[in-house]
Amino acid sequence: QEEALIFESGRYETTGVDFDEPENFSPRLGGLAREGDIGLPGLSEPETMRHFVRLSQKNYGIDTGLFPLGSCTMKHNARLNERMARLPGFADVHPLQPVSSVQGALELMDELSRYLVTLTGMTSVALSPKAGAHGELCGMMAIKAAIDAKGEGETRRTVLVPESAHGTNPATAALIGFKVRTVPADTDGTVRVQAVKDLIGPDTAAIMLTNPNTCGLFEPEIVEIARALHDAGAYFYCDGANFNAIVGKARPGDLGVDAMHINLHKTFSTPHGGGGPGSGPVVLSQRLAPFAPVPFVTPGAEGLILVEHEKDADEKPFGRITAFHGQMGMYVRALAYMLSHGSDGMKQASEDAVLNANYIRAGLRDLMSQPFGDKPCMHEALFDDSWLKDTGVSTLDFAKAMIDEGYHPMTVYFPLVAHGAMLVEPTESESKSSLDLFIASMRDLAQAAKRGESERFAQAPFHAPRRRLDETRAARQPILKWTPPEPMREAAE
Amino acid sequence: QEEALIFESGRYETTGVDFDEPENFSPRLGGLAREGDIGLPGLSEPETMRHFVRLSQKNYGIDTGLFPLGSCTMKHNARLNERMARLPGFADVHPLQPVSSVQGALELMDELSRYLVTLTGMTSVALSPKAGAHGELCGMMAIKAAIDAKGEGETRRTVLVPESAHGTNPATAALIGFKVRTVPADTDGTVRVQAVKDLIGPDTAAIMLTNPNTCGLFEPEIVEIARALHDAGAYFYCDGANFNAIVGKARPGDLGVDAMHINLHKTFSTPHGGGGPGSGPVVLSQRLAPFAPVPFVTPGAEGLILVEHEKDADEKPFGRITAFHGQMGMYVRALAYMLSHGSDGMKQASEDAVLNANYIRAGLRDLMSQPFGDKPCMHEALFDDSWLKDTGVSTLDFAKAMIDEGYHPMTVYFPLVAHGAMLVEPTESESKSSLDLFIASMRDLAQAAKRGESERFAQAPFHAPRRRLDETRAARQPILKWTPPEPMREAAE
Amino acid sequence: MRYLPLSPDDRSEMLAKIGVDAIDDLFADVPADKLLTEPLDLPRRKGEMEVERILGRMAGRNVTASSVPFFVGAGAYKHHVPATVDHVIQRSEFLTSYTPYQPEIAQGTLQYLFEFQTQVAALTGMDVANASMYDGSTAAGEAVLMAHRVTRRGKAVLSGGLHPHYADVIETLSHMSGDRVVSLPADPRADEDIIAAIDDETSCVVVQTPDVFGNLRDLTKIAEKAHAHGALLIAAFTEVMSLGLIKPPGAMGADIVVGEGQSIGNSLNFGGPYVGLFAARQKFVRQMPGRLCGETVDAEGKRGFVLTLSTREQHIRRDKATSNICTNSGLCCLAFTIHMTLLGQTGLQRLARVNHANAVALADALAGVPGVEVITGAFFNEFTLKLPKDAAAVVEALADKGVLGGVPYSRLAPDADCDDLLLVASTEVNTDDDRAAFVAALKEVLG
Amino acid sequence: MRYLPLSPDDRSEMLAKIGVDAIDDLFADVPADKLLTEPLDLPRRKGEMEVERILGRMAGRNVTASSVPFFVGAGAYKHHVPATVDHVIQRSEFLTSYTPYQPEIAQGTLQYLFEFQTQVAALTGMDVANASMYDGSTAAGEAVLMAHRVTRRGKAVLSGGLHPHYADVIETLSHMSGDRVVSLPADPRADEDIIAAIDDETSCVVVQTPDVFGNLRDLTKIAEKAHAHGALLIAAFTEVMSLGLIKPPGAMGADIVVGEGQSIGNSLNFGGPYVGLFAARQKFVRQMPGRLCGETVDAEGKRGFVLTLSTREQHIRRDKATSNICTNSGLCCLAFTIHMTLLGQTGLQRLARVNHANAVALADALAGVPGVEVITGAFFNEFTLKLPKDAAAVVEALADKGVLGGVPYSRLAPDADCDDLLLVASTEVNTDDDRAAFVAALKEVLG
Repeated sequence: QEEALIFESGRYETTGVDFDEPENFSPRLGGLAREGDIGLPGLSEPETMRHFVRLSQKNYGIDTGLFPLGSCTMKHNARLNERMARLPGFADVHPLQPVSSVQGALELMDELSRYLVTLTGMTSVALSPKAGAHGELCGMMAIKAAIDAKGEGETRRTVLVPESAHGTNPATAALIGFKVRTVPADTDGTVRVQAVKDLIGPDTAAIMLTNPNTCGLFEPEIVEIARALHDAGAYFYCDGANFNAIVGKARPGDLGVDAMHINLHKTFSTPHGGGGPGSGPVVLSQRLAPFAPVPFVTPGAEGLILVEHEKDADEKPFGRITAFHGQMGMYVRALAYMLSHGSDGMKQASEDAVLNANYIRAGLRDLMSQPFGDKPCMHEALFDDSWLKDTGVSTLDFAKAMIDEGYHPMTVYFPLVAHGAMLVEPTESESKSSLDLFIASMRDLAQAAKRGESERFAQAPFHAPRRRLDETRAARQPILKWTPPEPMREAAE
Repeated sequence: QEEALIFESGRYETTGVDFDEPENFSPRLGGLAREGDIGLPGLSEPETMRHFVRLSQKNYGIDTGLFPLGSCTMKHNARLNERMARLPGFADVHPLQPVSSVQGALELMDELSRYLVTLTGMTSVALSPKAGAHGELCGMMAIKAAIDAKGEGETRRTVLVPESAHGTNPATAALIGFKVRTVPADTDGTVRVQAVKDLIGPDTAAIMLTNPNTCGLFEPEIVEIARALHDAGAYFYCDGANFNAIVGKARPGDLGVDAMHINLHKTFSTPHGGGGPGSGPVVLSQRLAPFAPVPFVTPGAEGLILVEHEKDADEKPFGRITAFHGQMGMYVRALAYMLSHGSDGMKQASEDAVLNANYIRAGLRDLMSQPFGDKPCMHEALFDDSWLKDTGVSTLDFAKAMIDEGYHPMTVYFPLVAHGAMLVEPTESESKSSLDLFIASMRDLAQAAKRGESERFAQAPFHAPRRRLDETRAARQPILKWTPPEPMREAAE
Repeated sequence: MRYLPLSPDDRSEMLAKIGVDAIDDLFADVPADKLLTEPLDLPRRKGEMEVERILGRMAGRNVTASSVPFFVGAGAYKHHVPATVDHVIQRSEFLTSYTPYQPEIAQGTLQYLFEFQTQVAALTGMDVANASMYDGSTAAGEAVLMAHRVTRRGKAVLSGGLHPHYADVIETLSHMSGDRVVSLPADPRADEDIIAAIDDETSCVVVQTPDVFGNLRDLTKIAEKAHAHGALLIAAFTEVMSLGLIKPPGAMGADIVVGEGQSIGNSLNFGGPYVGLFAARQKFVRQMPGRLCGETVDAEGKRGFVLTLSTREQHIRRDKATSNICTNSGLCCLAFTIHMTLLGQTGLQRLARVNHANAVALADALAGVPGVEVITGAFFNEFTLKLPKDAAAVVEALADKGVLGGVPYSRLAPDADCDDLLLVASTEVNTDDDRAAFVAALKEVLG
Repeated sequence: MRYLPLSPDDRSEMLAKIGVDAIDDLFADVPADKLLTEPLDLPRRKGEMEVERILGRMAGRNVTASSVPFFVGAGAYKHHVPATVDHVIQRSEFLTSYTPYQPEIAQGTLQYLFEFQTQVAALTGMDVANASMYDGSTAAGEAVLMAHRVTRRGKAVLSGGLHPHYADVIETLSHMSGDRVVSLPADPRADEDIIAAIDDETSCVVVQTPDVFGNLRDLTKIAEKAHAHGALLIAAFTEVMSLGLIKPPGAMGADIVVGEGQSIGNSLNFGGPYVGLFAARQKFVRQMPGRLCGETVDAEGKRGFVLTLSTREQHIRRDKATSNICTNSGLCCLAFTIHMTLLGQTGLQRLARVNHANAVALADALAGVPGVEVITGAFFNEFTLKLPKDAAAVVEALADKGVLGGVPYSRLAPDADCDDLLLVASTEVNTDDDRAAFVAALKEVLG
C-alpha cells in the first residue's frame, strides 16, 4: 500500500487536537488578521499516528541494522540519553528565565565543557554552534578575530584545505571571505608537511585539516604541520568529525590544534535523527580562547553566570552566532554518554571502533582494493573501485546492491581522492558476529560482481520501498511542495 | 536476514547492564547459593536494541494498518494514555505503601469506579480482575457467593451459555464447579427468551450472555431474558466484551444485568500489547454488590481507605482474587481515555463504531454472505462462508490472502454459530477513506475467489515475514524452549 | 474529537450508503425505552492538556519510591529498569498488536514469547514454562488447580511462609471450586514442619522461597515427602531476582514453579500490571494453563513460531479447558525478556549480589537499633524485623519522617498475631544515605 | 561496558585476523609521545542508575515552565505538544537514521520533509521552503547572505523591532564576511521609519512581525519601497503560531521569510534544538541555502522523493556553495510536521485564537496594575509592559515569588536604554490562576 501525502488524505476541517474556542474576547490584531484557507489539512490522531508510523517503516536506522556510513559515525543511540534529555528540568526550561532559576542547566553546560576540554587537551570551549559546519564557522571566525586583533586582517586571507576535506571546510572558509587553496594529498592518502610548507606564505591565515583524515588515516606529520603553521603566524583548524577514533588515545591540544569542532552527534552519539539536530561545540587553544563568542558560562559570586553580551566579558568575544545558548538537548545526551562510558569506556570505544574498521578491512582486502595500500586504518576503511574495473559494476551499483542484502550502503564517492570511493565505518557498536555477517555478505556481493552478474547490480535495489529514483528529473524541474491537482486544466489540454 | 534467537547470538559472559560488584560483604544465603551457569546469555545494549526492534518489524499493529479483528476491538491507543500511566506518581508507587502516601492513586481508582458505574448504570464495581476472563471469574464468584448466602448453593449448580459465547464463558463457569448448559441460537443469530425459559429450572444459577452478542447483534429480548432469570431466582451475567458498541447509548443496569466485566483493553482502549496485560473490572448490581471481593476503595475519615480484608468490610466480600489491587497501569490509561472522550465523545465513539461496521457490511453484502440476513449489525459485521461454496477457497485461505493485501485478517471461525465465520470489527478509529480502501481490497479479493483464482489463496500469504506455518507439527512434538544443538549426538546418529 | 476520524459529512454519506436515515436506526434492537436520549452525568470531552493536569494532580498526591528512602517489598520490588526496555515495549508493532493468532504477521511477538519461555525455564530450573499468567498470585492459584487435575485429588497444603495474598487467592478459588486447603500458621522463623502435613489425600504442597518473611527455604526434603505420597510440590516466589543467586526450585524437586516476574523489566505500578511466571516438568505440559509458544516451520521450511497445544485452552475446549485464561501479560513478558536479555546471567548474578549485599548491610545496620531484632537468618534482599512496638504504627511514623520503611506483616494478615513484625526489603536502588536515614528515623520512632 | 559488544576474546581474535599484535599497533601513526598512556582525568564508567542520579540532580535545580505561572517568551514559547509527537520522533527508524542520501531506504524521512516544506510554504504564504535551518536566528543570517547573492549588494537594513539575538547573529556574520549592516534603534512602539533607510545600495531589509516587542507589523509598504530600489524584503518571526491568525508575510510582499518553528512540536529545551524555517519566492530557489527535498519517480514510475538541487550545497560545490550548512534540524522538522498535521488549519487557527485571547486577557489584567503601561497596540500572544522600575530587577523579584514573569528587554539589548521594558508572553498553557498570580505578584513587587 502506498502512503498518501497528508495533503491528499487530510481535510481542512479536521483536527487531531482538542481545544475549546475562546469566548468573549476582542481580538487586538490591528487589521492584520489572516483570511481564507491557510492550505493546511489536518488528520485525526489515529490517522496521524498511522501515517507517520508507516512512513517510518520506509526508513533504515542504526536500530534496524548495521549502518556503515563512513565519516558519519552511526553508532548506538542509548535511550538513557533520550530519557535524560526529556527530564522536565532540561526540556521544560526557557533560555531566558532568570539565571537563578536555571543553575542546574548551567552546571550541565559547565560540566560538559570540562569533559570536552579534558578530552581534547584544549583551553576552552564554545558550546553554542548548532552543528558541525556551524562549529567550523565558529572556529574560523575565532581565527579571523585573532588575526584581526593582530592587525593582520588585510593580509592573512588564505586558508589551506586538503583535497580530501569535507565540503563544509572550503564552504565555511569562503563564507567569511577567505580564499581557499587546495593542498594535494600524498600518494599514501595523507598530507605531507612539505606540501603544506610549499603553500604557506604571509597570506596564510590557517589550515583546515581533518584528523584522522577522511581516508580514515591519522595524519602522521600532524605535529610538524601544526608547527609549520604556527611558525608562519597562522592557525591550525582541525575538523573534528573523526575525533571518535582517538578519544582517550590522543589529544588534539597535544598535536598543536588551535580550534576543533566536535560533532556531538558523531563522537558522543546524540542521534542523527534523519539529518539533525546536531551540535558542534568548538574547543579552542589558549591563543584563540579569548575570542570565543557569547554566550558562555562562567563562575560568579552566587553560582554560575551566563555571559550573554560582549561588554560583559573579560575577554574579546567575536560576537554571537545563534540566538540563545546552543543545543541544550544535545548537551544532555552527550554528557549522559560521557558519564556512562567514563574515561575508560571512551578509550575502549575508540579502540573498538578502530579494531572493527580494521577487521572489515582485513576481511575484504583480498577482494576489494585499498587506494593507499594494505595498511592499518583508523575508524573507517577506505576502498576504491579499481577492483571493479571491467565488471560493469560501479561503486553506486555496488552500494545499491547492498540494500538488497539488508544493509545500508557505506559512504560512496567520498573522499574525492579515492576513485569511486567506498568508505566503511562500522563503529564500536557492532559485535564481531555482526561484522562477520557483513563481511560474508560483502564478499558474496563482490564475488558476484567479479563473476559478471551485473544485472544484480545495475537495477538494484530490488527489495526496498523504492527502486532507484530519478534524481536528474527531480533537479531539472524541481517539485518542492505538493500542489493541488488541477483536473480542470488537464481536461482542457 | 533472519533474526537469531538470543540464545544463539548471546553469550553467558556478556551483559548490557553495568553495576559494580559489591565489595566486602558476607553472603547470608544459608547454603542455598546457586551454582553453575543459569543458561541465560546476555547481549550488549546495542545488540539488544537491534534484536527487539527487528523482531518488532515482523509484527502488525493498529498503528501500522487497519486491524479488523472482530470481538477484539483493536482501536487507537492514544500515547497520552501511555504517558499518563508512566507518571512516577502512578508507575513508581508500591501497592503496600502506607495509604496516606497513595491518596492520589486511590482517588484515581475511585474516579474510575464512578465512571464505570455511571456508564453501566450499575451499583458498584470490583476493579481488581486482571483481564476479561478474570472478570468473568470474579462476577461468577459473586453470583455463587450470593447463591450460597441464600442457602441455595447445593441446588443452583447450572449455568446457561449460548452456543455463540466466547470460550471463556463455559470455561469460567466450569472452573468454579458449575455445570454448563448450552442455549441454542435462533435463526437470526440471537437468543430467544423462550429458549432460555425452556432451560430454566430450580437448578439454574445464572446465564452468561454476551450483549451485543458475538454475532455483532444486540439481543432484542434481553430485558425479557433478564426478567425470566430474575423471576426464577437466578442471575444474569453479561459478558461485556462488546460493551464498546453501546457506551453512552444503553446501560446494562437498565437491561437487568447483575454482573458484567469490562475489558478496559477493548472498550477503553488500553493497549492489547500482543496479548496483554488487560484489565477486567466487574460492575455489579445491587443484589451482588455486597459480595465484591477485597480490596476496594471507600471513603474514610481522613481521606480514602483501602479495604484489604474481609473482616474490615461492612459487606460480605467473597474473598480475594489477586495479590494487591489490580491493574493500576490500565486504570490510568482507561481513565485518560474517558476524560478525553467525555460523555459526548464516548457516545460518539459507540455510534461511529457501529456506523463503520455497517458501512463495511453495506460495502460487501452483495459479494459476501451474511448468515442471518441483510440487517443492521452493531460494532462488528459477521459473514459466513456460504458465498465461498465451490470456489475451493476456505475462510482461512481468504483470511491469509488479506495479509498479502496489507491487512490483518478479521476474526475467523468464531462465533461457531456461523459456518466459516468472518467477523469484521473496524472500530471507530478508522476513517471513511480507510474503510473505502479496505472495502475495495476485500471486493477485489472476493471477486478473485469467485473467479477461481485459488492459487492466490491456497498458498497465501506470499508477502509476510513467514509463509503459512505448520501448526500441526508444533502441537505433535512441542518444542517450547530453545535447547542447545547437540552436534555430537547428531554426528553419532 | 481528536480520536474520531469521521466528519459529520462522512457520517451522512455512510448512513445513506447503508440505507438508513439516522444513526439510531442501527440501534433499533435496543428496546426503545432503554436507549439513552440524554448524555450521561459525566463531563464532556477534554483536551490533552486538561487531562494531563487532572491526572498529574492525582499523581502528585502519591509519594514515589524514587523520591524517598524506600524499603517496601513483600511481593513487589523497586528495581532499576534500563531505558531500553520501556522504549522497545512502546514500539507500535508490539504495543498495538493482538494475541498472535495470525502467526505469519506476528513472529515478533511469538519469537520473544519463545525466548521468554526459555528464560523462565532456565531461571526456575524447570523443563517448560508458559507464556505468562496475570501475576504471581493468580499463577499460584492456577498451579493448585493444575495439581488437582494431575493428581485427581482436591487438597492443597499451604506453607505458613506463603505470601498471605497468594494464600487468599488460592483459598478463594478453592472455596469456590469446592476443593480443600490446609493453611499452616504464619511462620516468621521458617521452622514449620510442613512435611508432617502431607498425606495421601494431598494433591500439592505450596512453599515459597524466599518466603514472605524473607527466609530462604530448602525444598528438597519437602519434595521427597510429597512425591512419596503422590503429591506435587509447587514452589512459589515473589522476587524473581533471587533466582540469580539462590538454588532454583527445579534443582530442589519442584514439580510446578510459580512466581512474580515484576522485578525484571517492570515498574511497581501500584500493584499491576505484573507478570506471572509458570513453569513445570515436561510430563505435565498438557495440563498447564495459559498460552504456550512453540517452534515449527513454515511452508518454505523456515523456522517460525506459533501458539500451540491450544486444545488445552478455553477458546477450543470451552468448559473442558485447563483454565479460563485468555489475555495474559504479553507486554510485561516483553519487558521481562528485554531486561533479562540485557542482564544475561552475568548481569543478573551481579545485580542479585548487589541486592543481597545491600540487604545484608541494612540488616546489620538495623540490628544496631535498640529494641530491634532481625529474625531472618538466611535471606536474599528482604528480611523481617521484630519490633518493640506495633509495626503498622511504626511504618506510619516512619512515613511521616519521609522514610517508607517496609510492610507491617499485619497488613497482609491481620489475624496472624504478628503485629510486631516488619518486612523490610533492600535492592540496588538503596544508597548508604538511604540506610542511614532509615536507621536514624527508626531510632527516633522507637526511642 | 553495556554499549560495547566486543569481548576480550573477540578483540584478540580480531587482532590476529588483522595481523597485528596489539591494539596500539593500529595507532602507529600517532606520534609515540602523543599517544596517551594514562587514563584522562575523568571518572570511570557509570551504570544507568548513577547517570540518572547525577543528571536528575542537575535537572532538579532548574525551575520548569510547567511548575509555575510562566510568561517567558521573546523568541521561544511554552506550548503544549501532543504526546503523539514525542512518541513518533523516538521511533528507531526516524531517530537513528541518517540524512537521506540513499533515498530508496529513506522515503520515510524524505516524504515528511516534503510535507514539511509544503506546510512551511503554506504557513508563510511563500512559493517554496527548504528542509529547515538550525533555528530562526541562523536562518535570518543565511537569508541576509542569500539576499547579498541575489542582489549582488552588501548592505542589510535591520528593523529596530528585530530580536536582538537575530540582529547580533546577522551583524557577526556580516562583520566577518565584510558586508555592511545598518541597524535601526530599538523600537518598542513600532513607529520607526524603516522605509527611509532603504536606498539603492540596500540588498535587503529585515523586518520581524510580530516584532520582538510583540507589535504586529504591516509589511506591504516596506516591500514596495524595497522592490522599487531593487532590494529584497526579508520577513522574520519568532512565533510561528502567530501565522495561524495574522496575515502571512508572503501576502505582504516578502521575498524571503525566515523564522523560528519551535512553537510547533518542540519543547523549550533551554534554547535548543529548535527548527529554523526558511521560505522564499520561486525565482530565488537556486540561491537558497540548506537541503531541499523534491518529488520524482523511481525506476518503476512510482512517486518518490529525493534531496535535490544539491549542486547548491557544500558537499558538491565546496567553496562556491550557497551555504556551509550540512546537518539541519531533521527530527525537529518531523516534530513540527506531526504537530502541524494533528492541528491542521482548523486546529492551528483555534489554538492561535486561544493564545491571543489569553494574551489579551493578560494585557488587560496587567494594565490594571498601578504604574504599569501596556505599550503594545496590536499583538498576537506577546506584548511589552513599561514599568515604573528596572525590569530586570522586577523579574528577579517575581521569580522569588514563584512567577516567571517575562523577559526584561535589557537582557537582550543592555545598551538600548530600555531598562523599564518587560516582554510578556501568554499561551494556551496559562490559566486564570496563572494570570491572577502574576497580577498579585507584580502588585507586590511594584507596591
